[in-house]
Amino acid sequence: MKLKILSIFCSLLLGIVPLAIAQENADTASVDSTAVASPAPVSQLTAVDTDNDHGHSISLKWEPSPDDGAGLKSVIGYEVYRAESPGGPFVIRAALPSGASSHIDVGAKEKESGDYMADYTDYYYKVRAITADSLVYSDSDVFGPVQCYGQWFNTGRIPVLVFVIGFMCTTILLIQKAKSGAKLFVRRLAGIEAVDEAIGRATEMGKPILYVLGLGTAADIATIASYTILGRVAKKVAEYQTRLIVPCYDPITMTVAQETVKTAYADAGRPDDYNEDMVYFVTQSQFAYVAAVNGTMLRERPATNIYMGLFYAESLILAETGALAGSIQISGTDQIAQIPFFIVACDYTLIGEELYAASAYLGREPLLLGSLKAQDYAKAAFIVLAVIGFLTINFGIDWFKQLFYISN
Amino acid sequence: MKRQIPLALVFIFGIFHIFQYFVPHESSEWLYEFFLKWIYIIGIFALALGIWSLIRVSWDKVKHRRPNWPYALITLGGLFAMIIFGFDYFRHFFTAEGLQNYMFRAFFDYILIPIQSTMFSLLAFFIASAAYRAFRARSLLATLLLLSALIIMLRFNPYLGFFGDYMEKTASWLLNVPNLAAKRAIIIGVGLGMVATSLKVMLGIERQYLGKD
Amino acid sequence: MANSKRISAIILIIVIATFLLSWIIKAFNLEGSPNNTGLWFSIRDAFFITIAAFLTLAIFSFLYKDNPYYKFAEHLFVGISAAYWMCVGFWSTLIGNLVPNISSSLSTFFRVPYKGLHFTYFVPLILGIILLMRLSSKRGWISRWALAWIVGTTSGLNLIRYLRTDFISQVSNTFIPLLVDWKGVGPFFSHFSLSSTGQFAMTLSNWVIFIGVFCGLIYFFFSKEHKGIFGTASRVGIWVLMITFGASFGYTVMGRVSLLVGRLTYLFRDWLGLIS
Amino acid sequence: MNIFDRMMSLDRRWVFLLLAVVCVVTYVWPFSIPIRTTDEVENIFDFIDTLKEGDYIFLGIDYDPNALAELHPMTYAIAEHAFRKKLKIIFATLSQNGPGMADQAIRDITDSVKLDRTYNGVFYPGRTIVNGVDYVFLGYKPYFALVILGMGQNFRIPFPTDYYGTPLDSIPMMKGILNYDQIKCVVDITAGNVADAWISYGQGRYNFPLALGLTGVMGADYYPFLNSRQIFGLMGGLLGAAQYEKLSDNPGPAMDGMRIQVYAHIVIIFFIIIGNIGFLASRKKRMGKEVK
Repeated sequence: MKLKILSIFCSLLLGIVPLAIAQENADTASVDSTAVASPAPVSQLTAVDTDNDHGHSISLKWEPSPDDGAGLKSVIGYEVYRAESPGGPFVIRAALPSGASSHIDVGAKEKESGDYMADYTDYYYKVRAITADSLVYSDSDVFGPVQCYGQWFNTGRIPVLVFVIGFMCTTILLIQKAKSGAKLFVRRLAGIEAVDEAIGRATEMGKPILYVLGLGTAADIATIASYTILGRVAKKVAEYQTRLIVPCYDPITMTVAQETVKTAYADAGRPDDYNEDMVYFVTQSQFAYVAAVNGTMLRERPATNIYMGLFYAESLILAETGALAGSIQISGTDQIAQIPFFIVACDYTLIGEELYAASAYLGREPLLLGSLKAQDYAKAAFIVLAVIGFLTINFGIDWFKQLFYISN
Repeated sequence: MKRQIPLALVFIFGIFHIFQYFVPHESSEWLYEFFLKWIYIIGIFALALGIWSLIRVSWDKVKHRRPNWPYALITLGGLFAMIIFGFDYFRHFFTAEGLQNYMFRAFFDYILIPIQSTMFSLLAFFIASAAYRAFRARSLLATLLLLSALIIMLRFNPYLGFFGDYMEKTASWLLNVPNLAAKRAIIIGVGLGMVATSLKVMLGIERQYLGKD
Repeated sequence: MANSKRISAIILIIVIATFLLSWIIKAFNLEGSPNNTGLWFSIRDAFFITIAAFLTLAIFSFLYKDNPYYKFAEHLFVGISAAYWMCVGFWSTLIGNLVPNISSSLSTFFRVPYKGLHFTYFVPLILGIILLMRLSSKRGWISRWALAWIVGTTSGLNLIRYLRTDFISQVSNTFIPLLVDWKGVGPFFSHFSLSSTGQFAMTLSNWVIFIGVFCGLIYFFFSKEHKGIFGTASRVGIWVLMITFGASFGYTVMGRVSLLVGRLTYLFRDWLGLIS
Repeated sequence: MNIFDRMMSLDRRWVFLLLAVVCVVTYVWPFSIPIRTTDEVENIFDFIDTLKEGDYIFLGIDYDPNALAELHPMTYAIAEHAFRKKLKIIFATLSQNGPGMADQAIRDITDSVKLDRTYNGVFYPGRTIVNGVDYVFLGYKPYFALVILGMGQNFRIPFPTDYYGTPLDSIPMMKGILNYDQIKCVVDITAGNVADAWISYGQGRYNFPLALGLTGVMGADYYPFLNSRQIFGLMGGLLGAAQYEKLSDNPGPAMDGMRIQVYAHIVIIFFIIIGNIGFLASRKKRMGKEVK
């Protein structure tokens, strides 16, 4: 405490002296604008370990110099210095514009790095108020020692945890409910209903069905949702004994798709009709893949093209070529930028979330329907929260919005 | 055994990554980074599977003299030429090594890049034909689609006189306001769909991708 | 039939002749250019520039119809791009990332700095080999372990990521004032104007955003029949979606035309040299 | 098949053909199209046009090669206009990958000013632009907020020397030029958040006239600053650049780009209209038949 008072006193003293000198020299300063009097230093510098991180970082706070934006108006910025002992040597860590009153000093966590900042080690800090003249500045008192270390729980992410647990519990509860026989309604999805019809049409015409999984890898959820639809399509195709073509962009996606189609053929009771070459790899280059699929569409003339998964700019090239080939086209993607092109060029399009609902709609299993219901509850929760949110905002209450604040 | 172990693995790794998110400590970060690095390494082995599939399908076409089989030879030729150039590490057929090989670079610059950007530029034509074909005032929804596209496309047209000014203002309002609303609604829906699907995968409800038996 | 074959043969000869001529002219042109480094180089560079032009036109010919030139370009593209990614993956990931951590002799062989033996790197190696077991019909099922690992990891990561960015963050983003204070000029009614960037328009816009998000979300309700008020809201939702889709379609046209201009520049400037 | 049916089901290759022809023609044939100019761009042009010979302006080339296609035309148009008016320009870049590109752009501009030209009916004889006399290029320094603040005190603080290593004190045109006080205006052309720093740290603190050149996507976000008079002008994307080229009667890449864009858009709109006329007419006919 004594130390603190002393330091405030010192800083005040340090602040007043240059101020007085500056007042005297005010006239000369205006003549030669490069000569600036020493500004008052920053005060109340504190440093603590940065919360909710992996360590190797310290947060600093201070009161800006009285000459920053007021007084002499000579401070153009601050420099943060760090040392491993109170006497130095001090190393510059950051340069900040005027008005700054805090800084997070982040070091590297790799020992080999030149910027390495060790956990559980004493550090000392000072902040320098700088002026336009690099020789005129003033330092704050040294603060320290302070140590950094990693945390085991990120309290800033509690809102996420609440939502994760909430969503999981709702889903599991609803699945239980669905299992126990409660009837769950699902609204019609025109795009999915068209699939069965399209397969029938392909059979009548004796033409194949082209299923495009898009550019997703096995790591993309849209692709995983697409597998379910592929499984369903493949099963129907096997029953009708139509031909299925699945060109793949990603090799892992290809292996998974092979597994899916093989299973579907086995389910349909025709495991021998399955052929490894139905699902094949093309190339991992976006437009080469498109060129090849375009070629396939014009040469094989599939009766139906189904695009489900992740698509980028190629969506329109594929869909327009497919329309040219005269195929019925059904598409679904969660890529917002591509939905308009599918809507325009395809006969049926699953918009965004409808792609995810499709698997539940197809399966009609209680397990899947239960989770679909949970999604709806979450949307309802969103609407309720948004209404409360804007009521509070319009009445000037801020704490409700703060509840949703997630730090990094 | 064939099915239970993979499902258990999916669950364990899924839960691990959820917990990892809440633990900022270094040890958890270390594991997380390793998992991400591993995926790339496994991806390379998968790519070998992919290339194998490509070779097999192309070779099949040639062997059985399927329609367009000579073109499959071009694919195989390009593939092997590029692999030879790309792996030219010890022999120095040309001026540099590995990915720096002159022919490898030249194939990239003068074959891959031009075809790629031309394929991409086909979009200019397809966007026109799609607009012609689909923008018809068939129904209320189609008309809305048509009108808003027209307003946006006319936003900088210089031949509209004072009318153009209104077009521009309406266009920027459309892009900033209803656009934001619709995108947010889609994003929330997609986000929930992804979360729910991830959960189903972890719980083993959605397991089409693992196959059967 | 024989006739059409003859026509395609004639076209082929014309195409070959044209591009041969272009190669020769280009080579002479490059010969005269200031940064020319010798006859062999100008012949070689002219060859590649001509090939690129040929492939560009071959892809464009697809717009007329599927034809042998497009098929040629397409198949070449597939083969070369597949090999390209494989070579890049081999050198950067396998040699650049895996080898330096598992074997010193292999590191010397491939001339990469050895980083010491890290047993953790054997895990992806083993999983990768497990994945290759697919090629065996008997042991194929083992490859699912590797798949399970990938799918499990990504589903865990995605669950958190999308819940946070696509849901929780969007909740608080939707908390917008429905009576806008405009840039410090005071509360709503003190500065009422109809200007497009003014307070009134801003307030109206906020209402549109709010109602748009609402109705859009209601459209995505699956477990409730869209009837009555609910149906009306869902219909408004799909209107807003359609307006947006039209707008993004129209907005994208400009960028796509720019791509075409890029290719025209290649053909007219870099290849034909018609425009400087 | 009557004309309306035909309008409705044209072979798409006609669409492709017309679009290709229009794009090639507008690309090769440099005719000029009318461009509607807006107040935001006119303000910038008028401001620079009314400056006196020997006045100083500051031009920030704060973008990197990624945004070159959209933003380079603005830099070219403004710099050439200023050089023709015999203004002196201080160039600087606050983008890490900017210096090489900016240096090249300055060379291109000084080359084109060597030619005789007539703009808006006024003849401008070609003249040689001399580095250090007509312009100075300060180069790049990191921490853009600090650089902007530092220049408010003295250009020599962040930039003791110019890009080529010459001390500012020994550059003729920098004699007596200390900070923004001696500069008539700052024009910042950027694709990033440097614009915010110019507004808050530069204009906010030192109160000089500031104009912005931004990418098309960013444009809309900065209109509020026009309303609050923090910036006196704003150019957005290719369209903004084309307006400036038109005002300075100096057609360049932006006008070329806009010419192609405008006509390509017109072709697409034309086909949409054709399709709809055909569709509506044939629907009317069909409905008429049903009634009978």
